[in-house]
Amino acid sequence: MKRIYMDYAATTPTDPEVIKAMTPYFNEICGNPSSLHSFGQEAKHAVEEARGVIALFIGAGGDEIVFTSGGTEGNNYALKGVVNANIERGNHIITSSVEHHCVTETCKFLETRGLKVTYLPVDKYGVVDPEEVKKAITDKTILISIMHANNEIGTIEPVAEIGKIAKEAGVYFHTDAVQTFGHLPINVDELNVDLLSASAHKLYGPKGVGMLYIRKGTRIKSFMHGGDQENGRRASTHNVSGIVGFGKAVELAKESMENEAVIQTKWRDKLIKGILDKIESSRLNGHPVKRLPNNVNVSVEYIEGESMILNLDMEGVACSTGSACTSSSLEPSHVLLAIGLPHEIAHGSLRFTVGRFSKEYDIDYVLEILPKIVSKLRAMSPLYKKEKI
Amino acid sequence: MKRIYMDYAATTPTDPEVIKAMTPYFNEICGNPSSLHSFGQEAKHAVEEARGVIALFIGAGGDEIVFTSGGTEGNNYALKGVVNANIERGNHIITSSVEHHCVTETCKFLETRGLKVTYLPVDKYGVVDPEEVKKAITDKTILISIMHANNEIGTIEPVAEIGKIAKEAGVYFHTDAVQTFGHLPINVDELNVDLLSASAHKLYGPKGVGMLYIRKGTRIKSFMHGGDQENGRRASTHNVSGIVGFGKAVELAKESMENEAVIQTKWRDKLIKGILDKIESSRLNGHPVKRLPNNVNVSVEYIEGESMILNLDMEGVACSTGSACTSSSLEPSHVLLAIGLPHEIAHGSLRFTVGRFSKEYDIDYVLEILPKIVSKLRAMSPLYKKEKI
Amino acid sequence: MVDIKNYSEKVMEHFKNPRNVGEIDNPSGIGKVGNPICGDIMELYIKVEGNVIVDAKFKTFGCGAAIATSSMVTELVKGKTVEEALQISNKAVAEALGGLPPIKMHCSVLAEQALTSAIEDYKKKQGNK
Amino acid sequence: MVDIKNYSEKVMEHFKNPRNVGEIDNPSGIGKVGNPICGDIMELYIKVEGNVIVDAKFKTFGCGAAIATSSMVTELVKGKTVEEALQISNKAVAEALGGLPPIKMHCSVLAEQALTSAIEDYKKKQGNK
Ligand SMILES: Cc1ncc(COP(=O)(O)O)c(C=O)c1O
Ligand SMILES: Cc1ncc(COP(=O)(O)O)c(C=O)c1O
Repeated sequence: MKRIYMDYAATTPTDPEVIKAMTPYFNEICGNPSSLHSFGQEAKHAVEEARGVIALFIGAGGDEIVFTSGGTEGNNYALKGVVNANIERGNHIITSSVEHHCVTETCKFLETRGLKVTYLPVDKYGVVDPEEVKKAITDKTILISIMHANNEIGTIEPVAEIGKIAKEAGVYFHTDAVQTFGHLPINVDELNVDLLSASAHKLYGPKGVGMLYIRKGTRIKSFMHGGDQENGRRASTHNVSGIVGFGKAVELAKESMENEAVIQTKWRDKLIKGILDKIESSRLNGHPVKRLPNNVNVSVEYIEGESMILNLDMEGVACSTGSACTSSSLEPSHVLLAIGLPHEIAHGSLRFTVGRFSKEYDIDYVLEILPKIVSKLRAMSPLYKKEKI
Repeated sequence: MKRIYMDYAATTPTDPEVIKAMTPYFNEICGNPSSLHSFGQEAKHAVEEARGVIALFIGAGGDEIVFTSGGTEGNNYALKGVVNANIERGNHIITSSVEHHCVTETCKFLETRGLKVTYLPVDKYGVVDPEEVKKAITDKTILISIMHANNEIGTIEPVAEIGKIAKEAGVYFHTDAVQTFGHLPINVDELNVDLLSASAHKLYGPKGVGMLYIRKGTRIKSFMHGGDQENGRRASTHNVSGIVGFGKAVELAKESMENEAVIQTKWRDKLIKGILDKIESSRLNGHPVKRLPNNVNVSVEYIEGESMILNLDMEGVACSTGSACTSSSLEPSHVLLAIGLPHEIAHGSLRFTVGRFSKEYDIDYVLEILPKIVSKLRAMSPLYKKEKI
Repeated sequence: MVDIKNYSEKVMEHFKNPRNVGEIDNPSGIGKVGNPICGDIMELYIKVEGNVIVDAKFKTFGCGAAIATSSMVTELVKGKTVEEALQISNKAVAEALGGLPPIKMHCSVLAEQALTSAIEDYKKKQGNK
Repeated sequence: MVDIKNYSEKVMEHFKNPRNVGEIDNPSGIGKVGNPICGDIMELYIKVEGNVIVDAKFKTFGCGAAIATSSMVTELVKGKTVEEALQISNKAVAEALGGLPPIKMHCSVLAEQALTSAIEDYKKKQGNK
């Protein structure tokens, strides 16, 4: 059976060129970058080269890039670090109701520490209104954190506008760019961000490495305490091969990002149109145009997501769902609820995300098998029957 | 020029077998272990297999192992997590004055949060006295953290005895086993530990992955907030290839650890004897017998460590020093000061650590070149002259 | 292919080929449990003749485990007397499926509830006669 | 081999082959600065003839940068008048070495201090004559 991966938003396969770039850093150039000797300095050199590539890619300075273990750490670091360093100035932060768990769970943790958090609502497309951000700012506000694009429904947020508002108000602004980094152009000055997180495995780099951009002058405390790596801002022995791989992934993204976005947008729109045409009572989630080039998120009414995923998997297709049944919390996706979907429709969502190694055939194949799967499951569904009577 | 790596305590080259084991997990088995589909489940399977190998290796259950990004994260997590979860029970922790920076810096951070920390002294060999631990326990004590073996001077601490005391007192006990994991036998029940940290890159695994053992029932809060990976105990997409590599490294260690310790102890003792014989006014740091099999730490009087390291490096030998000149703090190693060395002698320390890919020749070579380097530097030293007059 | 979400082979087999999907015309009893908010809805139809459940069918909105437990419970009850059927616990359903992942045990509870509820409905109708 | 700890080639060259190591018998002036606690000690010897520094030597306990700056400062002062030598700043020493890593700039400060102190010693001795 042919196997088709359509879950690039969950993680991407590492690009063969990235693997090639990483390989020497396992045991040929094997020093610890903190070591004084030449083995260490060679490794350090590689880390600094990657840092330079990444900094340039987003219009930052090399000393504004801190390597982390991934997007989650970057978001934990940004929020906890800024709060810890600025708590004397204020105890309020603003975020949205569609952020990734690693932002919302960190916020909830901070709330147990006495922080006040405003979770802004979004419109039916998942867009945060910059005016709402403006209204939410008080003289106690120290940080705003709004993601660049949503990982589930693909909606791109008006980050530059929010950044401008934050800047005018003198409030730090962080964006979780895990889904856009390496996929959409990013310039930290144009976006007006003070902090920005990314994760290599979402752009064909290795898992377990990421970075946090911290604008020079930002008051922030360490999250990972220990040695003086990263100018004392993030302790722990550098993941040298991972960082080199991240650098290479960014180089590749720089070259191919634009073309890939064009192709993926075409496929995306073909898949959306195909599903909505072929499957009655289905709908698109997220913004129709302001969305990630590779993201298709639909709800298929009367049936549940996990059972669709399992059937698709049996046909070789890998995708994901926001259904409660796939999470240990037994709650459907907070993002789908935030855009106003009723629970039962949130349970029936599917996310297909294509990528560098997708083929147009993959779209055609999904359009061929999905309607059959939907029919089969609807025939079993007590909800479908009722509606049709 | 032949290049000789004698800094295995800083980091180890990744074993070729480990690299081989990791390779498929970059782009053949490329799913996210949290994904429901088969790409994800294959990755999950690999993660769980590694977890099983590692758990068995230390006599733990699989559900007691939490994967981290390294030793630093494990130590941050253990200390902050236990303190956050038990602050209602008490606000005091006990540690030693020779811990790794990631323990001491975390303690300092916790002190800014109102925690009380006792930093126990050590004897001239760097050994913590279990009786001192016992005396330091109060009814406010919630955690004891004493490392298994010291990374600088190699001294092995009486962890099992301290663990027994902790257990009797009903206080959680954490040990930083980063330097012993994969090198000395470890059984969490024999050591009486509730938490134990390890880092893969110290045992021929990749950099950027580690684990924290958490005994079942231990009250601990998350450090990395977000998704529900690792049973909700450590968010972030799994570093699948890294975890697989860690598992393989443990398998290899299981096989070869015992033999390697025998060989390395022989070389270690040869190097110590050679240096002390050939270089007047030199001394061994750390315990003569209760020390890591691969660790040689000496102080060479009247000269400074960095200039020795640079000269050794020019001759192809890579090792490290506890001299202030190599740290950005400009303070010499806190470990060397804790064992009572005067500053100028701490500045003149060298650490040689051998490993799996070392040869006996490496020892001979160091014994040949080091005395010459010492003579050259002493001829330049104003301290040497004075002593000799 | 690896086991998905730790489902047993038996679960996957029932999920792929669910037995007794559908409705029964003029059923002796109907059990409807669950609600769309929590993501699982089961409808269980039974046909009772001479105190013996001679047929059972289901319709289910839910995950793989919900579908498999529905399928299994309809298989288990067929041929049983009403009293015997009432003895079927959620654990028995899960066991018959070779076990369920812990976070899916609630699906077997739902199956038990659907069965109990269908039998109650049957008894009520009997009482009304 | 990569530059160690960001040392310039010039620093490494002076570290490998330090100029003017040693002491001067009956020096015109001696400067002793630093202390063992902070890890750097420099002793600078100068020989002055007719207000011109005709020879300079050093002994240093310290890191690579400490040795290189010692070596460089002895080179820089030779042939200079006492007044010219006093103009040599720590920056000048660092620049002559092609720069120093930021955390090593204090070594160049030490070299300047050693020089100033040696010249003061010379002047004091002159005054005493
Ligand atoms: C928007 C967003 N933020 C953060 C993360 C977390 O990144 P990581 O899993 O690398 O920690 C992800 C993906 O998992 C994401 O999609
Ligand atoms: C004793 C000890 N603890 C903790 C660490 C930190 O481990 P890592 O660098 O993997 O975070 C190290 C090594 O760096 C160590 O030697």
